[in-house]
Amino acid sequence: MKKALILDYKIGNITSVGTFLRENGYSVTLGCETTEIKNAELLVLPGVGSFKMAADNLQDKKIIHELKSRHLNNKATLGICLGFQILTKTSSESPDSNGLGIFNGTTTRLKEFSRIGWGKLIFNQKINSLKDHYFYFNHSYGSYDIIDTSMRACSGQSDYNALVASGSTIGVQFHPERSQKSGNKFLKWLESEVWGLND
Amino acid sequence: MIKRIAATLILDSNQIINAYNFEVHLPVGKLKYTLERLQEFEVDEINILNTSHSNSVVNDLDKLLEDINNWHVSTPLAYGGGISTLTDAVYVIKSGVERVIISANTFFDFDLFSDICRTLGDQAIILHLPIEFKGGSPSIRGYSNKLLSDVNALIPINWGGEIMLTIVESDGKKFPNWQNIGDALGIMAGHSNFILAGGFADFKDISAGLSLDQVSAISIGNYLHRVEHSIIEIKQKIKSSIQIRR
Amino acid sequence: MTMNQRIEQCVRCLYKTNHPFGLTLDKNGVCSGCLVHEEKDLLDWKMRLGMLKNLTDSYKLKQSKNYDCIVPVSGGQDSFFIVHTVIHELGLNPLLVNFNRNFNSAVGIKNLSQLRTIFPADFRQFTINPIISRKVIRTTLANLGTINWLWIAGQTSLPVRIADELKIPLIIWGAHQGIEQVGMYSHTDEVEMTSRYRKEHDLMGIDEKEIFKFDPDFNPNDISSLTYPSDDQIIKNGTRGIYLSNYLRWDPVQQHTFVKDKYGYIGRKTNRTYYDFDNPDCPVYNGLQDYLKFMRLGYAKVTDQLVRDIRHKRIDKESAKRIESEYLNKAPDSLKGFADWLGISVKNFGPLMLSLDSNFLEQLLSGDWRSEINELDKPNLNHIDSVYKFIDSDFKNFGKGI
Amino acid sequence: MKYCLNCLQPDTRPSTEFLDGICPACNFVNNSQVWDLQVRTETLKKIVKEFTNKVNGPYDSILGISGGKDSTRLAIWARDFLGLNPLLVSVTYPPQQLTKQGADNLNNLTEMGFDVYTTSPSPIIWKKLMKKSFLENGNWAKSTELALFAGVPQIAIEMGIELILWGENPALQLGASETIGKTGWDGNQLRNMNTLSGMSTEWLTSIGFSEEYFIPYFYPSREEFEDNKIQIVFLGWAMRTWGLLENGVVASLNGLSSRNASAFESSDLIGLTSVDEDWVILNQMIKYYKYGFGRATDYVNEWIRKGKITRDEGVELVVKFDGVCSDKYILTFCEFISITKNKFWEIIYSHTNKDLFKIEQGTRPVRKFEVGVDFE
Repeated sequence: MKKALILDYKIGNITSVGTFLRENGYSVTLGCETTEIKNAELLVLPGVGSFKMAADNLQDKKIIHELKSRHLNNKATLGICLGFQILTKTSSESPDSNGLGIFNGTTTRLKEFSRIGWGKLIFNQKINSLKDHYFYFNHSYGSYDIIDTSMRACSGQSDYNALVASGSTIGVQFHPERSQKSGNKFLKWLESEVWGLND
Repeated sequence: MIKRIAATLILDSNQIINAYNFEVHLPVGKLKYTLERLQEFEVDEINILNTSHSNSVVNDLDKLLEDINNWHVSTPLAYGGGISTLTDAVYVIKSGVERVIISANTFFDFDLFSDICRTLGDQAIILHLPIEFKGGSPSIRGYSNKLLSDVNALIPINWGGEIMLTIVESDGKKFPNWQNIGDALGIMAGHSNFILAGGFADFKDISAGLSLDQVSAISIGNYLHRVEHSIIEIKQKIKSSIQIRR
Repeated sequence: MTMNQRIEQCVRCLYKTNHPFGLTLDKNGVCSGCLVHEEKDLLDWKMRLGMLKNLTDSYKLKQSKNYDCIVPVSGGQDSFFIVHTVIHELGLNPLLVNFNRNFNSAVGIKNLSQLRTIFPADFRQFTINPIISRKVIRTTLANLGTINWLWIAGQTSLPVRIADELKIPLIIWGAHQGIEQVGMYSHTDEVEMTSRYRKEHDLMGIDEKEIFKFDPDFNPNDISSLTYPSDDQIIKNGTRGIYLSNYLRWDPVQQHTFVKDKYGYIGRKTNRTYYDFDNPDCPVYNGLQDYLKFMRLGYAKVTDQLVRDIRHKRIDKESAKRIESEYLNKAPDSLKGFADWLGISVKNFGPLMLSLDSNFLEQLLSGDWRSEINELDKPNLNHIDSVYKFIDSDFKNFGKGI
Repeated sequence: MKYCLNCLQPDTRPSTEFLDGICPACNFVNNSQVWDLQVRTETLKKIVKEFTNKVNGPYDSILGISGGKDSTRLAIWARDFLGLNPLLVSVTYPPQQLTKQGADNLNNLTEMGFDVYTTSPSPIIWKKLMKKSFLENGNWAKSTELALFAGVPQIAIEMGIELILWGENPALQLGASETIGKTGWDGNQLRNMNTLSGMSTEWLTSIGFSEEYFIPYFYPSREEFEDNKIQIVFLGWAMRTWGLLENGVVASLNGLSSRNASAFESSDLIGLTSVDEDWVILNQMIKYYKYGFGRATDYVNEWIRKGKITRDEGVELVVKFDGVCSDKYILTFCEFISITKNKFWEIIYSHTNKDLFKIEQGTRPVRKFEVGVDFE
C-alpha cells in the first residue's frame, strides 16, 4: 500500500483529494511534519483556499527546506490548482506573500478572468494515452511564464500552463479529484510514466 | 471552453424532489443514489439547491456531506440554499464543494456579494436568478419590483462567475419557453457564461440552448429521474457540431 | 419543514412523512401521494391509452419475427390485468417472465397456472437454487428485516436480462409503486424503469453487488441470476421499461372484480390484510413479511390498502384509521410453513423480532420476551393454506407449495 | 417384419438398417468393451475442460432436464463427477398436462441446489398443434417434440453458453442411426432425429397464429450452432452405468417420485419413465399399433443387451405389457383436445399397421404376429 501525504496548510476540506488518493490505492495522511514530508512516497499540495492563506502557513524554514530537497531528490510531488500556484515564486492574488519558487515562474490573473469547466490537455510532446480525456478546471489565476521545464501542457485555446512537470514535481491547474474516470487515469499515467511508482 | 451538461438536484427536507413551477414538490429519493448514477453517466457537474434550508447552513451541509464524501463523489459540485453570510459561503467551499450558489436576495446585499467574490474568487460563485414573466418585462421571482434589467446593471462587466438563469414558468415542464429565454438573454447581452435551467428534457432543446454563444451549460432537473441513461442519451444525440465532453 | 424531521401525517390519508419512499406535504398538509392521485380524475385517459398504443405499435413493427415485448408476471392480481391489457387492448405478442419464489402458496401456483393457460403467450420461469435462496433470505432478514428482497431483486432483473438476451427492447410493468403510493412523479411525466429506482426503493438501497457487505462468504456466481445488465448492454439493446399506470386509470379494486369474473383469479384471505387480492401468491407477504414491515416502519399492507381506498373515495379517514388499528397488531399467519421451508422452528424467529421491536427495552425488562413469539406458533394461524389445498389437485405448477 | 436376432427390436422402426440380422443398437453394444469406457470418460473430461476454461459467466454448461430419472442422474453426475456448474433448462408442459409427480420431481432436482430456467410454450397453441398432429398422423407429440428439443439450444445461444449436456445418443438406445455423430459423444446431429425434421412453417401457422407465435418450435439452424460454437455432448456414452433401470435406481435414491400407476395401466414396467406426463403412454400404444413394438419392448431390449434377461423372458414381458394403455389416459386426452372417444379410435385404426393387426370396430386392434417371430 503506497503512502501519500496531503500537505496541511490549514485551509479547505481535503476529503475529496483524500478519497481520490485512497481509491487509487494510497493510504492517506494529512500533515506537515518534516519527517512525514521526507518519507511520503507521494506528496500532494491540495487546491482549496487563497494563495495568501497557503503562503502564510508555509513560512516554517524547515518545511520549505524539506519541500525543496524533495524536488531535488526527484521525489513524487503533485500540486493541484492552488497547490500548483504555491509552487511558483509569487502570485498577483496576494503580491506580498511568496510561494516556494520550485517552479521558475509567477502566477497572475487569467486573461479570460476565469475558466470553469472541462478541457483537454495539449502537451508540448507526444502523449497519446491521455488524448481523449477531459479534466475539470475552476480557477481565475494561472501561470504563463514557466518555460524552462521538461514537460508542459495547456488546455483548449488558452495558453496558460494547465500542467507543468519539473523532474518529479508536477503542477496541474485542473482538479484530477473532480475529473471522474479521467482523474484516475491521469494519476495512473503519472505513476507509470513520470514517477515510476506503481507497485 | 467546451459546453457542459449539468444536473440540478433540488432538495426538500433532506430528499431530492421533482419541482413543478417552484411550488409542487414530489419526492424522488435520497441524494446518494442519484449522485452515484449521475457520476457513472459522466454528467459534467451537479448543482444542488436546498429549498428547505434551516437558518444554519453548517448543519444543513454536514447532513448532506456525509452522503457526498463517504461515497467518493468525484464530480464537480455546487451547493446553494440559505447562504446569507460570508462565513456560510466560505464554509461551503471549505467543505470540498467547488462552487457556492448565491440566491438573488443575497446578491441584493451588494457589499456582502462583493465580499464573497473577493474572498472566494469569482470562479467559485454561481448567481441563481429565477425569472418570472408576469406581463411586461421579466423580474426576479419573489421580487416583482426587481426588474432583470436593473439586476443586470449591478453585475460587474468582467465578473468571473456564472449566472444560472431559471425560467420559473418552464420549471418541471417538458419544453423550455424559448421566447422568455431569448428576452432574458437579450436584456443581459453584456454577460456570457450562462447556465440555462427549467424545462430542459428533449435533446433538441438542449442542442439549441448550447448553440447560443452566451450559454456555457444547460442544467437538467426533473427529466433526469424520468428516463434511464438520460445524460448518456443526450450526450450521444446532441448535434456533433456542439463541443461537449463525450 | 426543518431539517430535523418531525414526522407528520397527511391530512387526508394515513401516510406519514417517514414513508421509506419519501413523502412531501403541501402548505395545506396534503401529501404528494394524494395530490398526484387527483390526476386520476383530471387526465383524459382515452387519449393516454392512445399515446400508449402509438408507443407499443412502434415496437410491434420493429419486432416482426420476435416477441413484441416482455411482461413480468406472478401469481398476483396485477399480472392478469396487465397481460389482458397487453394482449387484448394493445394487440401484442408478449413473452411472460417470472422469477420463481421458492415457496409459493397453493393459490399462487393456481393463479400462475391459470394465467399461463388462458392467455396465448409463451412463458419463461427462473428458479434460483433453493440452498442459495435460503442463505440470501437469512442474510436480508438479519440485516434488512425483510424476506422479499431476493424475490424483488430477481423479478426486477430477470426480465431486463431476458430483454437483452432475446433482443426484445420493450418491458411492460403494471403500477409504478412510487407514483401510486407517494406520488413521486406526475402521470404525465411517463416515468420509465431505472436501475437507480430499483436499487433505492425496490431493494432498500442495497443491490445484488453490495449484499456481500452483510455476508462476506457469498460466491458472486451463486446470485448471478439477480444481476442487472450493464449500462452498455441496456443502451446497446435499447431496453426500456414502461408502466401501464401512467397510461390507464389504475384502480386495483376495480381491476380485481374484472379479473376475478373474467379470468377466475383467486385471492387469499389472511389474518393481517383487509382485502384478499393483494399478493396472495406469496404465503408470507401478508404474514411474516408484513409483520416485520410493521415493526420496521410502523405501518403495514393494510395501511397501503386503506390509503388506496381513501384516495378512491371508498372510505373516510376516520373509519380507515379505526380499521388500520384493528389489523396492525394481528399475528402473522403461515409462519409454520415458512419456518419449515427455512429449516427452523417458529421460535427461531424470536431474536429477529426482538431486534426489530420498537419497545426493545420493555421486552428485555419483562424478562420474558419469548412469550410473544410462542403466541405466534398457534395451529389456527396456519389454517390458511390448508383451506386452499383443494386447488393443488387440479393445477400443478413447478414451484414448491408450502 | 423381421426381428433382430439378438433382441426383440423389429425392423419396422423408420431409418433403422439391420446388419446381417442384428439391429444397430445391438451392434454398437457388441463392439464396445468395458476398457473403452475409461477412454470415453477421459475424452469427455478433456472436451468439457475446453469449454469450462473460457467461460466468463456463472454457468459453464446447460443441461436439458424434465426432472425425470435421466436428468436427475445427469445433474448429479455432471456436478459431482465432472465438476461442472450447469444451468438446468426445462421445457415444461402446460399445467394441466404436467403430473403432480412431474412438479414434485422438478422441485426435487432444484432442492439439490441448482438454478433452474424453464421455458413453456403457450398452452393454447400447444393444444391446437397436439390436436392437428394427432388427427393428421396419429402422433400428438410430433409438434410438441420440436419445442422439447429446441428450447435448450435456443437458451444456450441466447445466454452465450456453448456446452450443452444431453443424456443418451438415441442411436444407441433406440437404434436411430440418423443421429450417429462424428464420435459417440457428439450430439450436434440431434437435429436429424426424424421427429424434428419435416415440420414446415405453413403447417404450424395453419392453426390460425402468425409465425411469431411459434418461436419455441424452431430448432436453431446449423449456422446458428456454428456461429455460437454450440456443442451438444452425450454424457450417457461415458457413464459406467447408464440405462433405464440404473438411472431409475439412482434418481429414486435421490428423491425421485414414481408414477402412481401399475404397468397394467401404463406399460411402464418400473413406473419411472416420463413420469411428468401421462399421454406419452397412449403415444407408446399408438407406436405399438404402427410398428408392432411399444415401450415394454424398449425396456426389454435394453435388458436383453445387458444380459439381465433372456430373449424368451423378454417375449413374455412384451406379450403381457406392450401396447397397454388404460382408458383413463385416453379419456383425459380426448377431453384435453376435445374430441370424442370414437374419433380417437377412428384415428388409431387409420394409422394401425393392417399387416400386423386385425381391426374390429369398437375393440382394440388384435396382434396377428407372434412376438419375436419374423412375420410377412
